[in-house]
Amino acid sequence: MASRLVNWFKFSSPATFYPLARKIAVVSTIIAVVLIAIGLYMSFFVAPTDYKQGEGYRIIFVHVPASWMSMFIYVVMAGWAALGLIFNTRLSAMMAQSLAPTGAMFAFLSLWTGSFWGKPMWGTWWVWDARITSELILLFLYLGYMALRSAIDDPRRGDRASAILLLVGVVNIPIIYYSVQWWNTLHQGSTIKFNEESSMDDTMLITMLIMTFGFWAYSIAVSMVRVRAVILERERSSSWVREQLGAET
Amino acid sequence: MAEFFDMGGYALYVWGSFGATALCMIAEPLLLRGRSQQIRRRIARMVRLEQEVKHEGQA
Amino acid sequence: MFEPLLWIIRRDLTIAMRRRSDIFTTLIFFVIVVSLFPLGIGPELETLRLIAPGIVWVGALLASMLALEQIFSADHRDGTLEQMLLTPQPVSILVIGKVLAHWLVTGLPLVVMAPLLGLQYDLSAAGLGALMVSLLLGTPALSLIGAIGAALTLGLRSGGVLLALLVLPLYIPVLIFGAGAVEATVSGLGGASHLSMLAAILVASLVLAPLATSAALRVAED
Amino acid sequence: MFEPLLWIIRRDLTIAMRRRSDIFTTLIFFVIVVSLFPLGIGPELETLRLIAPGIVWVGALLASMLALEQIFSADHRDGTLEQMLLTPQPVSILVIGKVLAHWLVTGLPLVVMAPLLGLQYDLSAAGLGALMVSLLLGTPALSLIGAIGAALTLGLRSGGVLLALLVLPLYIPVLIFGAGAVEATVSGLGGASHLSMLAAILVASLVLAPLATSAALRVAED
Amino acid sequence: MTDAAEPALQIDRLACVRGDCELFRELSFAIGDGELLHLKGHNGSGKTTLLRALAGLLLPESGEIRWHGQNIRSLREEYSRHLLYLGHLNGIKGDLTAVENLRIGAVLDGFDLDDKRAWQVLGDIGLRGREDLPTKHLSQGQKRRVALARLLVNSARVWILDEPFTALDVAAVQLLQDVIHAHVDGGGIAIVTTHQEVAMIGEHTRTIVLGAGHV
Amino acid sequence: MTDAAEPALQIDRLACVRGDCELFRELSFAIGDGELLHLKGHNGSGKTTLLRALAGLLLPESGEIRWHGQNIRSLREEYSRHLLYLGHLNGIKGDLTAVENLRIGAVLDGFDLDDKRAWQVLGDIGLRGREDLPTKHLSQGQKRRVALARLLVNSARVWILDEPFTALDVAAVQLLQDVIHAHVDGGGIAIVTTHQEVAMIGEHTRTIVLGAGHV
Ligand code: HEM
Ligand SMILES: Nc1ncnc2c1ncn2[C@@H]1O[C@H](COP(=O)(O)OP(=O)(O)OP(=O)(O)O)[C@@H](O)[C@H]1O
Ligand SMILES: Nc1ncnc2c1ncn2[C@@H]1O[C@H](COP(=O)(O)OP(=O)(O)OP(=O)(O)O)[C@@H](O)[C@H]1O
Ligand SMILES: [Mg+2]
Ligand SMILES: [Mg+2]
Repeated sequence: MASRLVNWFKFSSPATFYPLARKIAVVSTIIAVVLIAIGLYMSFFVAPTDYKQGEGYRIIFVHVPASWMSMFIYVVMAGWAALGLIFNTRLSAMMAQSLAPTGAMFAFLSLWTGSFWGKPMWGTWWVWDARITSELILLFLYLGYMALRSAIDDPRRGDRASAILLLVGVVNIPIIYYSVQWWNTLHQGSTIKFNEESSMDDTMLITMLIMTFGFWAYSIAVSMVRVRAVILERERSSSWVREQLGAET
Repeated sequence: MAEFFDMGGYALYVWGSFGATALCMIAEPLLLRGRSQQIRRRIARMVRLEQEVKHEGQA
Repeated sequence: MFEPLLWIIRRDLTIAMRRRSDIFTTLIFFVIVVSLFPLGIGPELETLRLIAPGIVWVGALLASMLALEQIFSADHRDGTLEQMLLTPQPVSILVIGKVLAHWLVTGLPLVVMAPLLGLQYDLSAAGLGALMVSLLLGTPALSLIGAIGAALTLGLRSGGVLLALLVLPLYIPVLIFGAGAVEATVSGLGGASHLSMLAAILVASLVLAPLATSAALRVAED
Repeated sequence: MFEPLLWIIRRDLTIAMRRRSDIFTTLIFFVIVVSLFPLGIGPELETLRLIAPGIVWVGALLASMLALEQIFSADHRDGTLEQMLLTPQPVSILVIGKVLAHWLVTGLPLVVMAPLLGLQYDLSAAGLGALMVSLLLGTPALSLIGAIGAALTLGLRSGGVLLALLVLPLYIPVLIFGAGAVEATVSGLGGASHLSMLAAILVASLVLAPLATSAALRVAED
Repeated sequence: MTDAAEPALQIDRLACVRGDCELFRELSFAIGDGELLHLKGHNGSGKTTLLRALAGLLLPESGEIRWHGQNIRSLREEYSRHLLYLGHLNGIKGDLTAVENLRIGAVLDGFDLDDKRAWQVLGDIGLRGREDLPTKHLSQGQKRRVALARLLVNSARVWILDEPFTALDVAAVQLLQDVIHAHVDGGGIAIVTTHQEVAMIGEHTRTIVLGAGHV
Repeated sequence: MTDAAEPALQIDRLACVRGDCELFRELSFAIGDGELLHLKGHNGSGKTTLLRALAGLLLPESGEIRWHGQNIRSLREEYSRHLLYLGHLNGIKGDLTAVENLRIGAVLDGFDLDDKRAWQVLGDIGLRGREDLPTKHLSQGQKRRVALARLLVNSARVWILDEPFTALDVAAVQLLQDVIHAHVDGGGIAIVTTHQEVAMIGEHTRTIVLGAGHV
């Protein structure tokens, strides 16, 4: 037990994690490319045309994975933040930091693709629907996290301050979600609702899952590359970085 | 082919969505690569400068 | 435990009394912002009545947020904050005291002033009552939540806007239930359920926010 | 006379590019504030369409005001402001340069972003166009007027709220004509007269505000 | 509590980083009851940083600080109870009077101080006649005295004083020295930095020099 | 312009007040071309205040400052053209590189400075290799050098230098002294304060002591 703990803490050192991150990045890039290629093929050529929405529904194959990823990444970041605060490991904060831009990007993509779906389906680019509004707020939370990070010059202070923000945010997400839902249902009798009962075709579901896993692998790959950059920048005065760069150039 | 790209009249919406997603997911790694190269260059330069200073000090 | 709390409140109220202008600035900001909207939207009373709860609530929210920028900064600058972190009192108690004093000075005047502004928007008497009660429950929650943001941005360069960015998304549930209570009352549905949600949020933030704030203060004094 | 102007603009833009997050903070604040109102008011598109011009304009006004807090403060702190007062260039020219750069960094993004927010409120295409044009004319005027307030409150303790108090009353004409232009366009009356008033205000503040600002800066550096 | 032979405050392989630069590392020492530690070092060598770490205000990069064998991070308020820290900032409110400042400080430190005693202590420290002016109207040295008045009413075991002699005139410097020595002779611990040439040498004075590469 | 016999800069019964306290009054003196004025006085005696008044940044309580017979308040930019002021603050932007800082300063001061010359001057002043780092990454003394580089490219007649030697090491202090003396020998005017023991004594050095109650 004790030895396993020690083992884990070994990888929490940036110096040992740096080369490992590269390996993970390579493997997950390959997985991401393969899965997304399969997913794209299936979403255009295998999945059948929807009898109600025609071809327009194919947006779902990017919309839903992007939505899921955006929410999932925030929770993962909060997990890293909690680890960092409890064990005072630098690497956790770096991991959270390098996931943030990707998470924000997926939140944005969810809104973007949703709008491009809403226009043909509902005739408007935007409605103040509960789910959409809470996704927008999630995007704001990401942006707030990134802004706070970049406003603090001392990286260690930045780590801890932004970890607190993440944890506060993650406590708030369910509250926000339910409040928005309630706000909406009380006001609105007749606006369009997602048609949740529409039984989803199996191929559609599988395609969506493949795309989701593809996005997942993509996120891991990108965050690993980014964490390497962050490690380099933050550890620039340590001897191992200098040796590393001396060896590379 | 044209029919495929027409997407049953939903071309703008479908390609707008997939296009934006593709754009973001291609741009992000590229930007990231630029940034990490920049960081590498800067650190390498810092190291070089420090060594110069050291040499000057010895000379 | 209660004595330090009372002393902190007393201390901050004394200081506020000795520099009264700070109190009025927040109140006047609130009045100006709320009065700006009829200028932007036009004077039709039906429209105004429709949007009054939202506007007054957003105005109160912005005013309370801007005032929060100052809650810890003076203490940070003159070193009393670091002394507070070093007392044997739990820091959350001190935070609660400071937030409460701050609310009495900047939040309570908003609550008292709001009905007057509601009149400008032709709200009914029931609506005005609901507005006051919802603000009375909501603004302390805003202060508590905002204190987290104020502590996180303590001493940073782009303080004001950054604070807004961090805090406004977290304010949203309060806004929804607060404005919702007034609207429900005006439309005859009764705002009780909204108000009880507001009360729940207040209690939750009274428990959780001081913890987060004191953690953030420790980081800021690092 | 033009060379120093261009260099000041270039300088401030370079600095802004090197700390990009500051730009986004203002923009995001704008987006958040404008998105708050539907949460307070309710999601019915008909109501929202009605109040959209006012809301977007008040949002732009608040964002621009908060951003202005920073326009001179960094230069004040590192001593470059006093150096500028000591150059043989007329100070108003330097002020114009700084305000212009500040507007390019914080105002122009608002103009570009506004149509997207207008879409959230379901504004018509003509309304979106009028919104952009009115903001394009109005936000530089806001920046010029706000710079006076920023210079007056430079280095003061309760800067943020005080600045708001000084500046908001002066912003009112801009708000009225700006939001009015959009409304008139949406209701089919045509916003040309409003827009020409906005242009007049812009020209007047371009002439007068830099003078007032430079006088205020001299006082601040005293 | 624990073994009496063990020194009260133990610093174990401490390292602190500010911005990019590592100020010190592998710093270990211990201070027992009745000892005075004089911390020296050039500007920017990390004295303030070390003192703030010892007070628990600053999280060190690595290493531990132990009070009677327990890490101060886990003790928290339990440790603060025994501590009096006086930093570069005076920690007094300019809008409150000297008496109000002193009394509020006392309440927060967990003991009671009546008005009479507060007036008396402030008189002793040379502020007679200025006890109930808002402290923002006092001169630099008088403000420092208000802050130092805490030393006379507090019963904390560990005093951490960062440049306590700044802005003080000769008489006040002498007074403060006496107070510190009395505290140490009474079994207290004092950790002090100063750039001034002040006789900090007593029976139990130890000196640590930072930034010179050794302890 | 005016009578050549008249000293270039005349200070006539100047009085300055900061907050509640009058720093000096009825201060009169004059400085002619080729003179170096060394301003002395204890902390808070009003040296910085006087220099800022001479630079036209601060409006004196009463009295006049005349440049070739005309009040500097009415000359304004016309006077600034002949002036170079370096205060406690460096007046450089941390986000710009040393070269950018120097060139922008030059443009605003009304003359052109090409890239090559800027690099050369910065090299001369001891910043070789750091010319295009954002200055926020420089050390305190290096930042001061960037600010001082202005002295080497500027053609202003009057130099007002408030504690120019702070944060400089021995070599830089020597260099700066030489630059100041060369300026004065070339017919310029220099007004300098410093607490450091620096040989400011040249042929045409005069000393004024503030706060001692006399000039
Ligand atoms: C502006 C427009 C839209 C936005 C911002 C948006 C946003 C979102 C978000 C945030 C989710 C994830 C929610 C969750 O998984 O619980 C989601 C899921 C989904 N969206 Fe959208 N959406 C938009 C339009 C649409 C439209 C027009 C449709 C269909 C007609 C649609 C169908 C779906 C479906 C089926 C899911 C998956 C739901 C689930 O599995 O729980 N969305 N959308
Ligand atoms: N908040 C901070 N962020 C980054 N660097 C800092 C910070 N505070 C201090 N430093 C740096 O840490 C170093 C040590 O500072 P510290 O205040 O501990 O020095 P000191 O020994 O107390 O000096 P002095 O004798 O001048 O008080 C300095 O080089 C300083 O520039
Ligand atoms: N903005 C201000 N408001 C009020 N008082 C001020 C202000 N600036 C300076 N003072 C006071 O004016 C006096 C003179 O200050 P000044 O900066 O001119 O002194 P100095 O001679 O330059 O001192 P030093 O040698 O420390 O630089 C000081 O007592 C100071 O407290
Ligand atoms: Mg120190
Ligand atoms: Mg001075």
